Amino acid sequence: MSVLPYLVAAWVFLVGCYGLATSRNLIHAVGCLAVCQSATYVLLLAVGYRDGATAPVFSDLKPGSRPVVDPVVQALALTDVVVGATVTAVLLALVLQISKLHGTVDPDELSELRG
Amino acid sequence: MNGWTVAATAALAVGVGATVWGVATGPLRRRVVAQNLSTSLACPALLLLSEGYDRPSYVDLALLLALLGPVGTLVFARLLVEDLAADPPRTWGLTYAVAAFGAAVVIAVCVAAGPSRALVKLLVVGALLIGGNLTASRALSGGFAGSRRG
Amino acid sequence: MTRRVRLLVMAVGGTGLAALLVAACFDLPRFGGDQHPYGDRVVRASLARHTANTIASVNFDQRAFDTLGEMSILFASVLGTVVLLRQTRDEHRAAPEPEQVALPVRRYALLVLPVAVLTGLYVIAHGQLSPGGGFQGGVVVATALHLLYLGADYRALERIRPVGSYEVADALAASAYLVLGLAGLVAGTAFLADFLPYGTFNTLSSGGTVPLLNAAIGMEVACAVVVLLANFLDQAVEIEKEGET
Amino acid sequence: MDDPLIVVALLLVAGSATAAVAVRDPARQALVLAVLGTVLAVLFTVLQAPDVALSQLAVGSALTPLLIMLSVRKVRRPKRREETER
Repeated sequence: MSVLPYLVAAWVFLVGCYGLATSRNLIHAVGCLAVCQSATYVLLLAVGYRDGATAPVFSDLKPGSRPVVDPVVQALALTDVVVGATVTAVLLALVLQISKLHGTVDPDELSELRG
Repeated sequence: MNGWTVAATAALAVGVGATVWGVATGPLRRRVVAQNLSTSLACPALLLLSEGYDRPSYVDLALLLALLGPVGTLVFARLLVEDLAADPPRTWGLTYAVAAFGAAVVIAVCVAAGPSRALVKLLVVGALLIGGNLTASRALSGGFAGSRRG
Repeated sequence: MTRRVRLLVMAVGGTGLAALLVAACFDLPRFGGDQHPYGDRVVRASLARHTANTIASVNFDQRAFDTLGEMSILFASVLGTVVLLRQTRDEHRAAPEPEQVALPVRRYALLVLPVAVLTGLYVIAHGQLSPGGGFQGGVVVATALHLLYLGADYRALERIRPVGSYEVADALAASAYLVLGLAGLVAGTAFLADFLPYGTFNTLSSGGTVPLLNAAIGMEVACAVVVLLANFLDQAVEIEKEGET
Repeated sequence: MDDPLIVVALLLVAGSATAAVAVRDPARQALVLAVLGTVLAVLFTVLQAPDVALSQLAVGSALTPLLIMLSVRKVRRPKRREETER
């Protein structure tokens, strides 16, 4: 039972990869990549969790009064959430360019065009 | 686990679980309503969690969701206007039920907080939550006239 | 590579990866375990530097160099999007027709816009105390501005959003982060070191350079998101290929 | 691992992630991604990471759906013109 969070992270990652490989629309593929990204956040935060602990934010908490979870993994995930969104934007911009140049966003049609 | 977290678990399992099902299946008009209700159900759940964990600073999460959840729904209402105009959603009963649930949670959390500065923040969250939920539902069922583009 | 070959390769690779991942899951530290050596040290260091929000202390003090890297990814991706989505020679701009918005929706958008911008600024300003910070608050401020497009009109948004000045502000914020880092060198410590006095615990000015770096990141993220969305909105609403009406 | 709250949040994330991949139309996928963002934020709160949850809320509830929907509109538009010409 204690491996459920890790298994969920693995499942989310694999399901995102499956979507990427079978996608018929590049915008859908970018969405699947966003799903893959979220798997990493789940894994990171699951590694940092501690039973019965609370967040290491001491604005409304006396330091040392309660156990706290690991802040390092949270800092890693926090910046990546926002940066990941801008990377998604770059990928969508690429998709728009492809759609302008070739008139399609289906990866299979695109590889046929190349010959 | 205390009473607050039990209530949050129930709201998540029943309410948000149902909206995940609703957004993944069915016609578009059901999906947009499910997306709107998912934020209006998750926001009270976050308030309950803040009270259950005894961390007043977690209220910021509910505040942000009450602000940005309806904005997300407005995105869909605006950019899917042609599809929605042909087949507008009519689920005001469900919307009012969820708004009533949100109001009940806000009142309960306010009573627990007592008169203080935190109370003002909670009331702001409540007003934004209910106002946003109702406005977003209005936007979905014909809030945009649907010109060719814009 | 045909579709069938691709799916076959994916099935073989995916099965192998799944087996490895599941095996790894059972070897990871137990979920909810009590062993967090780095976390405990970070919390102690953060309290010693009078920063109430440990995560802000990690981001903007103890691992500030890491955040510099993240910020450059952000900057690079904005640059990439602007280059990819620029207006090409065979495209022209067409003024979009105004959208008719129902009155309650318009009123809601105009009422919530200032509240949302204020909340975003609050989230940035309280970054070193309560949950929040430049990354989150910046996105909120930028999203809030686009309520004008959603609830009112695209032209109303264009009036308050001169994209050029947001691009300049984006670059300024990125260099402000670097300058603050170099100031640490000038002050005789290390690059991006916390050289200012730490202040009183749990007040807005506590944490030395943390609030300043936090504000720089907030400005950077807000401007970056505004520029990104401006380019996408231009493409979706205004720019058309020659010949299209 | 005896907290039912964590189990419920994890299962919701797994379910909505699967749905986000299974829904093939990008506009409808954006709706599922918005819900996935909200559910992830709840999971992060339950895992005691309010900062990450705030980040996820800010990005997932409005920004990502807006980017995807604008791309969908841009990609669809030329096709619509061909249909009307036919």
